[in-house]
Amino acid sequence: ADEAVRVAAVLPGSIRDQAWNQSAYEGLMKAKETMGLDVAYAEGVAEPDQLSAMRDFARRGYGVVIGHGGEFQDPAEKLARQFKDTLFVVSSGAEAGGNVATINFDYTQLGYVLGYMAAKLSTSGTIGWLGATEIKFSTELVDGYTKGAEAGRPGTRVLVTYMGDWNDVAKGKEAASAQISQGADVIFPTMDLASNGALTAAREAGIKAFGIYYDAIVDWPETVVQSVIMDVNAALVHFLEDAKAGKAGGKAYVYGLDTPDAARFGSFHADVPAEVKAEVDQLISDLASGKRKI
Amino acid sequence: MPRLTLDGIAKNFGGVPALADVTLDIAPGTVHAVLGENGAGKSTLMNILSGLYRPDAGTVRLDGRVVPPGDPKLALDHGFGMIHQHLTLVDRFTGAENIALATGGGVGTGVIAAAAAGRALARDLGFSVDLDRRVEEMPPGMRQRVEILKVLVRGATIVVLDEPTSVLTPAEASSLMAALRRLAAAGRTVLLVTHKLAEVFAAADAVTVLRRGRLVATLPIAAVDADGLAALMVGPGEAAMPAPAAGAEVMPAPAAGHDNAVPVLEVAALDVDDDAGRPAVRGVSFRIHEGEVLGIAGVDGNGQAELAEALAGLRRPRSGDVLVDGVTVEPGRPRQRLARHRVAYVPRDRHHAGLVLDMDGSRNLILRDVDRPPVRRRFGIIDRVLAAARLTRAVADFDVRGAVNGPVRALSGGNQQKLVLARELGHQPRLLIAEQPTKGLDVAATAFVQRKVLALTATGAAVLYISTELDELRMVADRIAVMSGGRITGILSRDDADLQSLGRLMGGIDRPSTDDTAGAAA
Amino acid sequence: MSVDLRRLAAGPAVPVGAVVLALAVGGLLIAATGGDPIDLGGQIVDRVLLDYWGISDLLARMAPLLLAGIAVAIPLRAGLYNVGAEGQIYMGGLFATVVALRMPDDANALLAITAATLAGALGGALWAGIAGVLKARRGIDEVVTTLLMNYVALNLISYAASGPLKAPGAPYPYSPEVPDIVRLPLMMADTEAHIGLLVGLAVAVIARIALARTAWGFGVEVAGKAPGAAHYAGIAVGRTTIIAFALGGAAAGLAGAFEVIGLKHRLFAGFASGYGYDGLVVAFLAGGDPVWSMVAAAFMALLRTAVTTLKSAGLDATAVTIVQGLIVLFAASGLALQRHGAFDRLFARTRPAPTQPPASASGTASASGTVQP
Amino acid sequence: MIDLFTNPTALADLFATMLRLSVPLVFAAIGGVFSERAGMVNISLEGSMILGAFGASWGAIAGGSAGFGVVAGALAGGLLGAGFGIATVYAGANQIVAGIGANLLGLGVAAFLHRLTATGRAAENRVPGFADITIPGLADIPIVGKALFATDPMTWAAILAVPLAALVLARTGLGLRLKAVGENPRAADVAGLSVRLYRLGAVTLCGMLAGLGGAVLVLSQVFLFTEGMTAGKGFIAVAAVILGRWSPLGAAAACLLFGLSDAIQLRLQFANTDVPYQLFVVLPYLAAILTLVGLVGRSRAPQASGQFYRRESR
Ligand SMILES: Nc1ncnc2c1ncn2[C@@H]1O[C@H](COP(=O)(O)OP(=O)(O)OP(=O)(O)O)[C@@H](O)[C@H]1O
Ligand SMILES: Nc1ncnc2c1ncn2[C@@H]1O[C@H](COP(=O)(O)OP(=O)(O)OP(=O)(O)O)[C@@H](O)[C@H]1O
Ligand SMILES: [Mg+2]
Ligand SMILES: [Mg+2]
Repeated sequence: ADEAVRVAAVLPGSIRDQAWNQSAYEGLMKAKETMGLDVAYAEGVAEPDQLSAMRDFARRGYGVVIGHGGEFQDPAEKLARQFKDTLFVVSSGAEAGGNVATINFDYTQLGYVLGYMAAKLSTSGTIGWLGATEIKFSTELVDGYTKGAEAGRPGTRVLVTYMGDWNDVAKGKEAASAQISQGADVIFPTMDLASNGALTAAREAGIKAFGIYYDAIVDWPETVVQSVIMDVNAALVHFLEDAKAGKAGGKAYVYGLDTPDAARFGSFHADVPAEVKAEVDQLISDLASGKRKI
Repeated sequence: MPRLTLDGIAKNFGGVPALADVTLDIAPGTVHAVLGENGAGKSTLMNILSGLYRPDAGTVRLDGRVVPPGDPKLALDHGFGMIHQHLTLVDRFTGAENIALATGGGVGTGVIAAAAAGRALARDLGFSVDLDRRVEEMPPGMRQRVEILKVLVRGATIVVLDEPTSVLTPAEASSLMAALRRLAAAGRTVLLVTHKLAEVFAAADAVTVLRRGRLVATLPIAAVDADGLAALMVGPGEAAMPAPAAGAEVMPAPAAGHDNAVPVLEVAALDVDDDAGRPAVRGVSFRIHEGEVLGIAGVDGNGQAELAEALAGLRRPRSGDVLVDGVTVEPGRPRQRLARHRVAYVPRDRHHAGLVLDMDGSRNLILRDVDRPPVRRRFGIIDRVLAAARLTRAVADFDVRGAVNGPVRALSGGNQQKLVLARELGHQPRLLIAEQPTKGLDVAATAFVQRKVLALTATGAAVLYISTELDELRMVADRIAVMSGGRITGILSRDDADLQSLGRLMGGIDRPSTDDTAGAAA
Repeated sequence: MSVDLRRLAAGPAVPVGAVVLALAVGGLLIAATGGDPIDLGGQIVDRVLLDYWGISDLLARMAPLLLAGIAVAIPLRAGLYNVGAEGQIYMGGLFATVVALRMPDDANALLAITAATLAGALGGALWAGIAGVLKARRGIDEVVTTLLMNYVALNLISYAASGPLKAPGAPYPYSPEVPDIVRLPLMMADTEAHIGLLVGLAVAVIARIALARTAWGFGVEVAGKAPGAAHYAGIAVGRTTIIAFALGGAAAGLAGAFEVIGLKHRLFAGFASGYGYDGLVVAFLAGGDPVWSMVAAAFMALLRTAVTTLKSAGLDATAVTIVQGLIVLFAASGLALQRHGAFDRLFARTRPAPTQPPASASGTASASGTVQP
Repeated sequence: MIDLFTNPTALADLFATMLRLSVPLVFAAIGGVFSERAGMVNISLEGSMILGAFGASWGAIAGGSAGFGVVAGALAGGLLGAGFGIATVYAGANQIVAGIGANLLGLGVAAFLHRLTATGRAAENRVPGFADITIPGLADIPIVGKALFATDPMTWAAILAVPLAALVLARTGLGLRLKAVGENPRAADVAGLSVRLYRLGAVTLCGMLAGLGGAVLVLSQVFLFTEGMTAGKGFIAVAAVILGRWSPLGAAAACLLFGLSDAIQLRLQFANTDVPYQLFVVLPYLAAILTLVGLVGRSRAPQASGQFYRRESR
């Protein structure tokens, strides 16, 4: 197709949430720069308004309309029937087909690695995981994390907290503090802005933590020992290149360790013992090559 | 030079004039009475003086200097102090706190100082008040006394009183009048709004009469008599209502003793508690027969209110029986009282219980029977035509003035009371319980109500008439019971009810009772 | 003849003026951040008001807003603040879903829809009824109970959708889709504008008649305006409180049911977020009148739709939120100034002083005759 | 789990968490008490809190110390309170609607200004906040010592604010007059008080206190501002005002109840993984409702609560 691909995204939260939404926004902006795409977005769109926001973009001729979250699955399917020439994309979506594509990261796999590493790093034998609500993203992450911990050191106790809120920073801090007071010495917060609170708690208590979405060690040099990077930009680039070539369709795109530009790990903290580093690196490459299955 | 000059004062409410071109001089050191029918504009004028209302035109001058309008704070600073017709007390504050609010200033609350000053002044005035009690727990008379103390403690130099005595006992009222004279003698200026001509003659140096928002006359007290004032108030060409005394002639009082008469209300050994659960009515028994008016006298707060509420089905008695036409009135079921027993009730506080201030006149008139035919029609729809017709009749019968088609909040106090009376008297009740029914009514309306009450008895109805005014009771009641400390300390026939014997009974000194239940038992 | 300003002030001019003022401030803000307010305004007109889809969006949103407004308005008539329409909507959705999911595929559509709808109303009524009972029997402030129960309802739905009602194999906590037969018919083909709005309009009219014209409504009003007088007139204030709350909750429950069977076709957390709180705005802007709530709901639906449009036009969401807040504040203030007659007075002062009543000639001549400005 | 309530370290920890979760609420709720007692139903606490949080972050960064943050936070919150007051007290806007509008405005303005003044990376916007100050000796008291005596000045300010507010309301002329305005504005008016000024003052003070509540989050707890970081705490503070029966002590107790139940639920979750987490999340709300049900006696809002006062209406 000759026409420039026009891409629009509907984001459920703020483009400044330092997490889920911001990563999509930044990915989009990068795609605009690097691929010269015509992009648009609407942020902070509440549940009741999501369908019409997506439709608005579809009607205005955006060829690719992204709904950034599993909750967009239904609206995308409905709209896909009306706008046959538009490709609807659901991040964290459930079902692809027709002109609905889904983009997923292999949350289980990514969580597994961090659980494994946490168990190796923990001296207390207790580690923590914090999430906001029980959606696919969370359940898969925590599932992998728990399995990884068991693989890293059998018998590791995993404390799981659902806060019920993505952005309550103060509560995030207290939720993490509660885990720390129960003995957790490595935690993995997976909320949005609220993760900042959990990382603050970790920093104050001098324990270790994992970052998510970007290499968070730059912001938390004392605390973050590793980050799982879900590079929405790279994911989008993958996908959009297909789209540009007219190859993209209602496929389920899953990015895992085998697509390291999209899903990878960040920098190890200097304090991480070399043997742990080596084991984790080994695990990552085994998972990437498919040598090891979860 | 006059102390106070009103010059061309005019005030409209929603385009309807309440006052027009009122011009008046008031000399220092005098008590100046302001008279007029209900709705004549008296309260409006006083509210302008106190800065609460801003006049549409005209000025108020104090010693020749203009007092900026529409600012209560400035008015206070100029020495104005006003006792409002509808009290301006904080219900949940104690009396002392209310006084402290008015006196203000200082670091602490000033409640202790306020209480001391209030008590001292109350002693001077012969007022009995408990300043530590919360206003919401006070009987109406005590509230009124607090309102008066609040202003006088502040040391106002121009004291404005809007119907201050409507719920006071005669003794308190006359003591207040004497105090007003003393204030005048001390050089202060007093404006007194009242419907009681006796007070005017007792206390005033001069009198101003308002009629429908206009000033009709200002005269020295020596130049007028009661009939003259009444005529001025009503105006030429208007049929004057019969003089108060004529009321008694409408229905000659039944002979004392009711051997053959049928009792309408029988009360036996009634005990009622007040809101705080303290006994308020103790072992009260009496009967009222067909065509009879039983008056209840006494300083208020002696159980009258609780008695009335219990009889009206609004308050559950602790024990005892109430029978209307021989049928037991089930406690706590006001609907029964209205529909079955046909008991009408004029509550003492029209603002709290009598009216829905935010509803218009016609809706207030259907308050009692809105859920019954004929007001309630098919599918529960209200018959608005009927309601409107009721209003038209009430306005005509009771001479209600003001914007009756809007929220009754805007009506003058007297006109509000007329609406309550119109509703309660309009249903041919078997029993009427009336607490201070003529509170705030002008002379003519008072007479009219008293005539209505007596006309009611002609239909065989019984009336329980509660009032702090002995004169009024002696005019309407066949027998007068005195309540003191929750008991009926005695029941006198009208002819025996002189001030002395009533006073003794009010003091709680028991006397051989003429209680007819006792008689019946014999 | 000049325009009669007072007549205009008494009409819609003031609220409209307030909104225009808020938009002007918002426009400046947008211009300051590099947007083109005129163009955006044009887009709103084109894409919301003059557009099949825009109008359908408006109507789809108006339904829950109107019902939520009524949910607030009915208890308000009894002097009670229902801050819990949000939670009541959720409970309505939950009950409707439970019933809808049990409908056999060959059920009669009308019956099935009615059953799900009534279940929704019941859910809302029960949830609101709790606050009503606590208020009536224990004197517990209804603001706090209804507010807190919103959070409980929200989490209850979240639990239901991720637990007992979760669709088998669902990746996201949501219920299975409700069968086709319980889905509400649409007013406009291919859109979200379902017939729930018609039901809402009917409910508004009925509520208005019941409140303004019947003995029951009279009792509610007296209970709200003068509890003392209500007691005196034999109106059971407690029972009235409970019923008013339950009816309000039923209206909210309807909204929740319609969101499920008319729009989303399944239950999930936050499926109607914000409508309950917007219902407060609707009801209070309408002065508690269900019929005026229609206008207020249309206004709020327009606002919501415009907000989405502005966001998708690339406008910074924070600026949009500011404009939204200003509009709500200004509209409430403008309406209040109008109701309290402030504009009447303002204009009255600029006009010639009202003529004295004719009788004035006979009075004592006023010395000065000066008229206060 | 029994461990949680018997182990002194765990208890001390629970107590500290409770306190930290409560302190922001306490400031806002005391503000709410002042506002409500003056007859103003003020649900714009959330908006004032978030503006306060932003103001604190901006002020502390610009001024280079937490003290500037406190001042800027209070001013920012107070500004919104004053705006709400002008709309409701002078124009007569409905207090609920204006409160909702003010919340939107506060959330919008805080986020808008934050985007103008800060980058999207937490670490680059870290705020110089308060450090904990330890009082030797007292800090060693079991259970409560660490939380109360090894903490930051804002916690002490909150603890002091409660009796101070109670004292002002109960024992000063100012308190008496403020309450009069909320109970019977007509009575206050004829006593020469400016009902409008008192009400405007009350909601402005309320906004400032709520702003402080927001400032606590930034200056004492997480040391950064993020959009929407108050996450509904303003509404919980409103609930606390009513739950605490419009008194500072009661409201503070209600805040502690919210804090405590949240602190407990965050700990109960790990031990009971088979229980749906939503049950834990709603624990504070359920606790509040049950407390209300358990309390005896009716609570009464100030009589003129929510009512617009106009002098010439009767
Ligand atoms: N705030 C107000 N709003 C509307 N109308 C009012 C208001 N205040 C007074 N009025 C009207 O002005 C007129 C005069 O009322 P005002 O209260 O001055 O009478 P009054 O002489 O004191 O009567 P009363 O003896 O019954 O107390 C009445 O018709 C009343 O309805
Ligand atoms: N939300 C509102 N916004 C603007 N004006 C309103 C609003 N609500 C009511 N009004 C005005 O007040 C008038 C009276 O309203 P109301 O609802 O009492 O009508 P009504 O015709 O008296 O009906 P009913 O007699 O059944 O109560 C309306 O005609 C309208 O002009
Ligand atoms: Mg009067
Ligand atoms: Mg009407």
